[in-house]
Amino acid sequence: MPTLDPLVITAILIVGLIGGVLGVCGYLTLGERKISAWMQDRVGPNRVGPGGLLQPLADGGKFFLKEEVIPDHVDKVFYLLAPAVAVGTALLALAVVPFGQTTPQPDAVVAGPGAVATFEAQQKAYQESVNFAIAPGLDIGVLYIFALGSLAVYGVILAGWSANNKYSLLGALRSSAQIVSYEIPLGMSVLGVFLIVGSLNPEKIIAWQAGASSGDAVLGQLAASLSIGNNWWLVLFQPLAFLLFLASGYAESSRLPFDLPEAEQELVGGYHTEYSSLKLGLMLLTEYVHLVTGSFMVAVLFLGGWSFFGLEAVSSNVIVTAVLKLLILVSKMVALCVFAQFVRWTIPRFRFDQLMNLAWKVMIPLALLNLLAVIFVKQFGWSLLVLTGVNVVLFFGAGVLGARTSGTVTNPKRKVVKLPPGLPAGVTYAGR
Amino acid sequence: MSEYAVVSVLVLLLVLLPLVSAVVVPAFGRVARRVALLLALLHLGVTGAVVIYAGAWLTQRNTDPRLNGDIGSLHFSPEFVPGDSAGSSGNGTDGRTTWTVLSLSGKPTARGTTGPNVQFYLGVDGLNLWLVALASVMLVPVILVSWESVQHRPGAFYGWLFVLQAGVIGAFLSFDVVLFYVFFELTLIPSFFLIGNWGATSARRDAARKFFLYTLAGSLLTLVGVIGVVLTNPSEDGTITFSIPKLMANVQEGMHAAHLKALAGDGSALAAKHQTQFWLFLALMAGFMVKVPIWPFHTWLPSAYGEAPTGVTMLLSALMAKLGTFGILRLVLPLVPDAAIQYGLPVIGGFAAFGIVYAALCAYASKDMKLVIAYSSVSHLGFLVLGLFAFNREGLAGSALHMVNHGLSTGALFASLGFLMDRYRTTDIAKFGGLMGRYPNFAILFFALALASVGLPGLNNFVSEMMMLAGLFDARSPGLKSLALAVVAATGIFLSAWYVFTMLRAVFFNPLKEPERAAPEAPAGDVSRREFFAFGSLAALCLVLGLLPQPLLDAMKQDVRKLSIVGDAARARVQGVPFVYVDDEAPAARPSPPVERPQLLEPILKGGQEKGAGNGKGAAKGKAAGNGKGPGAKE
Amino acid sequence: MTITLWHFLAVAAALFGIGLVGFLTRRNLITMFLCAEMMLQGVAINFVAFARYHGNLDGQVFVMFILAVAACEAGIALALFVSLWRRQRSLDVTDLQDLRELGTPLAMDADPLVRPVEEPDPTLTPAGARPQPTAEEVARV
Amino acid sequence: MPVTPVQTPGGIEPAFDLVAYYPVLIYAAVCILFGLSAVAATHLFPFKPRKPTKIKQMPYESGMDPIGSARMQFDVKFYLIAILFLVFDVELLFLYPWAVIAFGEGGDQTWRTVFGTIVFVEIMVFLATFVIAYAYAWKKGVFQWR
Amino acid sequence: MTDPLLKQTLTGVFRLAVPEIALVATACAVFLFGCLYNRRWLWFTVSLLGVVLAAVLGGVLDAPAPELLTAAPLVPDGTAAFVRWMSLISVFVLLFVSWGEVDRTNASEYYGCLLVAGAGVSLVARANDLVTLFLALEMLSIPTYVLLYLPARNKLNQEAAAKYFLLSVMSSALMLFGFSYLYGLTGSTNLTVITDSLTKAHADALNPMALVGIVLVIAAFGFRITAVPFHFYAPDVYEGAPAGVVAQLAFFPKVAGFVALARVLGLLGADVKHLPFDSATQLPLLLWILAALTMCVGNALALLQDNVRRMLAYSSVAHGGYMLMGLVIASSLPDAAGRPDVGGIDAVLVYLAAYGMMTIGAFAVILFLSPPDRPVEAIEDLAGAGQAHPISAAAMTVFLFSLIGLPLTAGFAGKLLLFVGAFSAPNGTPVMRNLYQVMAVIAAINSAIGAYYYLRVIGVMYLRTPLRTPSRSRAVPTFLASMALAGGTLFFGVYPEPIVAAARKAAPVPAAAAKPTAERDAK
Repeated sequence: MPTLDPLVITAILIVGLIGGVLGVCGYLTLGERKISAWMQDRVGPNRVGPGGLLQPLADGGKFFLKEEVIPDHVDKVFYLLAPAVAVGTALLALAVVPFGQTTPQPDAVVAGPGAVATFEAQQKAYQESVNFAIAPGLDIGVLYIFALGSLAVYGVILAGWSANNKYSLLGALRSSAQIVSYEIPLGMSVLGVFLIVGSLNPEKIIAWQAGASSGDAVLGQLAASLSIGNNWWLVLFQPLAFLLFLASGYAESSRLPFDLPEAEQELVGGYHTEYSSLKLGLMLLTEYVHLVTGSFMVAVLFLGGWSFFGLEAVSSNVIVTAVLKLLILVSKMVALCVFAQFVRWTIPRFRFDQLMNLAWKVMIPLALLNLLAVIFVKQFGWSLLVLTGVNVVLFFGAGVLGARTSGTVTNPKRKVVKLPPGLPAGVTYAGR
Repeated sequence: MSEYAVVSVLVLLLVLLPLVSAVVVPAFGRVARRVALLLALLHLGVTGAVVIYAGAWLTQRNTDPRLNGDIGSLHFSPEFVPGDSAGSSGNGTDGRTTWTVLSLSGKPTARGTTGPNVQFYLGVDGLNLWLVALASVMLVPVILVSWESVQHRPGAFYGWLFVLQAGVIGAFLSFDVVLFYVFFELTLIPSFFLIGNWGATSARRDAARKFFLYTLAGSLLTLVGVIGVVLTNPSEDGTITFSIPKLMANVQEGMHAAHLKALAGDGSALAAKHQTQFWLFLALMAGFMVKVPIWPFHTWLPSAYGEAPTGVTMLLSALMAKLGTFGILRLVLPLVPDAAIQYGLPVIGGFAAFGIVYAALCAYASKDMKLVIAYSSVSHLGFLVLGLFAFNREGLAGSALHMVNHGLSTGALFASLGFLMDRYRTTDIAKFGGLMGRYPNFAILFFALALASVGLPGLNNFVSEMMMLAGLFDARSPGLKSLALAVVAATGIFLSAWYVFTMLRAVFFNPLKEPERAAPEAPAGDVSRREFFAFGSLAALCLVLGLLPQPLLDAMKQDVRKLSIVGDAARARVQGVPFVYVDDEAPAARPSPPVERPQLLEPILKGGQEKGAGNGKGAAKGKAAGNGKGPGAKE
Repeated sequence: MTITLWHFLAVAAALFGIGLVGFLTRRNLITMFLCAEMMLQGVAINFVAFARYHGNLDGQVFVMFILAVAACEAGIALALFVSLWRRQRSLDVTDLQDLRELGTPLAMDADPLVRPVEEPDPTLTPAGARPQPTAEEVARV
Repeated sequence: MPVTPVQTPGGIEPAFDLVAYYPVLIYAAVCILFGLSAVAATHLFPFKPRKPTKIKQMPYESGMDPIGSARMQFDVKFYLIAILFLVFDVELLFLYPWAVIAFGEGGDQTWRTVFGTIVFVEIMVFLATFVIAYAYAWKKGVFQWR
Repeated sequence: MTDPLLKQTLTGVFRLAVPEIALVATACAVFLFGCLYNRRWLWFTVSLLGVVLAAVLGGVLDAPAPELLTAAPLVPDGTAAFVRWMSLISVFVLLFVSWGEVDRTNASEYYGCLLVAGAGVSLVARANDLVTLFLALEMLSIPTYVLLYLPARNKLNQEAAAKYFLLSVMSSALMLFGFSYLYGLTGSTNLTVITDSLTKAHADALNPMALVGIVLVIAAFGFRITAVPFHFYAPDVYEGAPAGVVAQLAFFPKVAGFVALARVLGLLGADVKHLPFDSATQLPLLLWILAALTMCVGNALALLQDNVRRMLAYSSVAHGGYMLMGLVIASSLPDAAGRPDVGGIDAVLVYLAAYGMMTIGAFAVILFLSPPDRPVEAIEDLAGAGQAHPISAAAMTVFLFSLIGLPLTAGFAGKLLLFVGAFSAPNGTPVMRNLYQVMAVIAAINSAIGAYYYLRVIGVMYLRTPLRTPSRSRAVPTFLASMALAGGTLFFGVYPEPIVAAARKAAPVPAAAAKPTAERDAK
């Protein structure tokens, strides 16, 4: 492989990534509309291009060419800055996300005879490998993503505040409260993964799932008897964490059923009520970028990254392998995005108190219990399969407990009071 | 338990009894004054016992070969030290107490050595014995004088009086520098409340505060000085000590060593020590000068004396002022002797001499009898300070005696003013006249006391003033300076006669003139029995001490002698000449003891032929107590 | 350009200095608090740089604790400022002058802050009527 | 990229250098530029209609007259969330380094054998305090939404 | 890395902090269950039991000293033990004192915060590591912020809380910046290592970084001990904050500040080590100036006050100055010739104990005499207290006399030790020696100045008639606490030996080169 200047490689990766992500996002909008239409037994966009395939381009153009209204009452600097901040931070989070083949940086070499030679060999091998991430080898990879995910609040808050509109403000407040609340289950649920793998580096996490799981006798036996190779995606051991992470991810990117900040029906768009033209486009784009990032992270952390039951290793050709890995990972990502559309049309939007209760009263305790389980398993050297059982028990236990204490949606245990007449018939409110 | 041990317990009681009384008395409400009187008499009885036994013991000590010629033996030797287990065997030589209040060293100190411990170290020696007696004696007339005049919360009043007495007696008895300071400061609190709460006019609060702050400011500097003395005079092994006798010995030894070096040609150590002593002298004197008070620091006095109720004024003048002079005697002279020689007469003496004349003139100009007596007190105290800083045998003995005498006469004068206060609520000279005919008995008593204060021969002040004058004229401190001071002091006596007689004339001899009665129920007649006891007994004491001072002088002889030798040595050091022991106690009369320490110049011989003086003195004391309730005979 | 320890120290000192100056000069409580936090960040940079320089983790550990404590302080600050705002509708430190030395006059600004003028709320055109464009708008269209 | 190795008690590891972060910096510059330039471009693009009217520039509140300023008072709960987030997020901050170090395969294994139990107990205590704080907040009614 | 010493050190550390852990655990329990039951007496009792438990644990558990001092984050030296007892006792007393102003809605938080703050003080004295020190200080500060506005009833309370909070945060930042330079110079956060290596490595060439660092640290601790250029918040905060909290605020930060300063400067322990200062002049001189300024300014400004609490605030500033004398003495000890009898630190400890008794007591009396509707603010509000509340007034008098430093009160014992220390602080250069003596004289004059304003309060209490009808306060525990403190003040005034012996045991005078003194040479 020709050795390229690292800067050139970086430049290529950046251009490729931004272009790719923007493209994917564009077509995600189309996909969303198509899926929505399919679910509602409609046709969906079908005028621009064959089957509406050029619709995203048309949308982009329109965003650009529409009248730009900057209302009088806004805080101009922040109003203009907000979309830039939002989209900038959203994109920035992608810096460490692997979107294809990666090779983890080797561990420190244990001191001993020949250590220096081993070290040099490892370093050489590592430097020759190509990583499909803008900044590979960052030890704090996942932490970086979380950090930038938190920064996303700034875009929302700035937009909501500077718009000087009550809907915007409410949207921004809700949004920040929501993002901030779900940040905690997000971070806690994924702690189990780090404990199992022992690294925050996404490349190492993928590598662990693609072939490691060493040191676990039960798993080794199981893998041998099933002859599936050491291909243990973390979702197998952390199904509950996977669910929590996924849900938190949706909340972070304000996807339905967590889209209270926008809630078109109540807040007419929430924090971007007052935006128009491309600034609105950027705001919308931001959410899709978040979705993409989130999906990538789920794929990397729980679904084995670029590994797919050995499929990535069918060819010994370097380039073919790389392309395969890229395709596998991207298709996992796309699949997750599509899954998000299904979720959108399956689960109705939460009320705000339900939303917050879900985060603080359900997800955090569950994540904590899961974390405890992982700690005990690792501390006492039990098999990771124990975790699967624990997760399942926790999940159903929580469900049963929740049903017993507060009832189900159709059969709530809380007292439901009828408000005095004057309201539309049949409208009921949950009493406090 | 030997008699000695019993007396040492009594010495402890001397301090504790007033403290207990202070707690007990307020609880009695309206009958508090009777209880207070009883307790004061009880204390007087204890004091009488101590004084009789200790006086005899101390007089006995004069025959005891105590000074061995070692300059390090020039230190006070307290007797009857409470807590001194060695003393229970009866000899009580070292007088080392075992009651440590505050230890500054982690190392345990062997018995008999003085580690850096602050100790509860009380004791009796010739210098404080008579002052303690004075303090005990004075309280009875104070209570009697306040009998009618203090109607507002008398229990608390008497309680504070007892605290004040405890403080004063404690300071007199202390042989630990910090303990001395503690008692010294303790007197401030009762004085503050006594003046501030029971004072005459609405200016009492300011007077109380002024008094408190002045004396506190001074005495804090004294504390600094005390600590400086302690720390600059460690013993041979480097440990510091707070015990006055030990400290005194350390000072003498250290100074003597430096002196020998200076005589050998290396004067740097001595110069350094002199410089240190100068600062320490200033610091120490700061508190005492305020307390005495000496001229520029006397400004708190008129308001405090003027505002305080009569009884408290008595205590302030008779006892509190003595704390200052006693402090000079106990701390300044022995601990910074060279500075006392160098700066005592020229500087402090100068102030004092100026103060004598100044206060006399103030007294002359005062319109109020209370202030006349107050200023006369300042004037006499200046004399006392001069006598102290003469720093020779006559001066010291005279001063030590004068403390008692001045206390008696001034206290009695203030007490007799209480007579007028009870009746008229004023002591303004201009409002009185011709009282001779109105109150003849009172007039006689007052005359006697006034004359005693002036120093009429045959009355107590004469003796001590003459001795002090003799000290000032002494050949060992030659020069125009002390002569001039002596002349000024003599002038002071003359002036005192002048203003006292002026006052007497105005009050007693002109046509009868008296102000409004204070209250309809105020006593109208001549001296009542209570009042007669109050200042009649004091007048009697004045007379007795004027006629028979020798027992007092005998008891303090040994200590005065030590102190005067300290002074001689210091004088020699300042003048840069070798120190030669001048023993004027008939050296030829007794054989020389063997010379134990060849580096010292002369062995010292003891005098003290007077024996058996204790009996007469005891009798005098018993009479002085005025109640005849003598303690169990100790002899 | 190699980045040495001194570059980090300079940045840290600058942050610290800016924070200090800001703390001393600003009047808004929140700004002041944020300036104090900025000082803490300067300290954190110092620690991290030194940790790298010495090759041990002590400094990094210290930074974690600094962050934790800073978070606690921020929590308390937020609570305090909210309650302050509720009581006196202002976060201006110059309003906090009730406690001062006896007889000291209130510290006043030479040119006091101009409070923004409340503009009257705009109103929509009544339903049914056509909005009347202003002359300016007519000219523009 | 030549990387000088560092000898640590655990073995040899590559020296830290900022080079690994250069791509992030470049990328950050690109992202920020992207955002800013997009806003600037749409703002400055000349060929688009610009017809501001007074009503168009009012706050949009679903066709109603806006009442009062948007700088209004809002529920203190939002502050509480902010405070809680601070505390809990910092809690996570402490857990992350531990999670990486505690059971990872790299690094100094002897240290782990010696201090593993202590660390386990410590993290349990840490989580216990976390739970206490969580329970406190819950009992204080912080998680009650209206 | 399997050094057994290291293992012993790191595992043994927990035992060193068992009482503090007990305190914090109690606090956690109180916090947690406090939201379930709002019972003042219940949480009061539980907190008392917690303190007692901590005391028992501290007395019973014999924690081995760490083998490897250069790695130990905590050290169990004498000073630490002394301060631990001091903080436990003062928490115990403060629980009683604060009864008067805690209401049932926030009782558990109040008591919990108090316990945590006490644990913080205790840990400050124990800290042997910059991290631990910082955390312990924050453990003290953060509950204090909460306490300051927890019972906040009015605008002044809030203002006081805001002022204290902001300045405290800033001082923390200053301190941390200093710490970061100390760490940078030595590569360790361990105080033993820092003091050691700075002394040895940089003895000849003074690194300006160390200078900057230590000056910042001294400035930051100056905030806590209200040393003079950093004292300005004290009067405002003391005036505005609730009295019970002020009692804590006047004492805990001072203890923490002094002990921490001594620890960072390496003045604790039997062999004194130093930061790279010329200990003959520089460091003592710096502290000297600080001490003198603090005393003089504190006293001078206290004279002008009409508000009791402001007056006490300035008095606490002045007392900080007196205590700084102790540090001056201690910092000059490495050059000591011979072995002085007072080491400075022991004097500071004694003074701190005495100061704690008298200042907490004074605020307890003020709190007891302040019903919620008519708090005692101006000095005149105390007029006639001698008749209206004879016992409380007597206690207040004891405290004020002790603050003056009159004999037979604990304040005197403290001052005496400081004076003795100032005179015995030996130094090679005569200039410094004279300066020490000048310092003692300044302190003496300042005490006299201080007497003026304390006496004013006593005068108002006893020599004036009451301006208002006596109020009936029902805060019996507060009253009991003030009685106990007055008793303690008197007892330790009459017989200070126990506390002095304890302090000396806690901070033994460092052994210096036993040079014979000049006086001995002369002989």
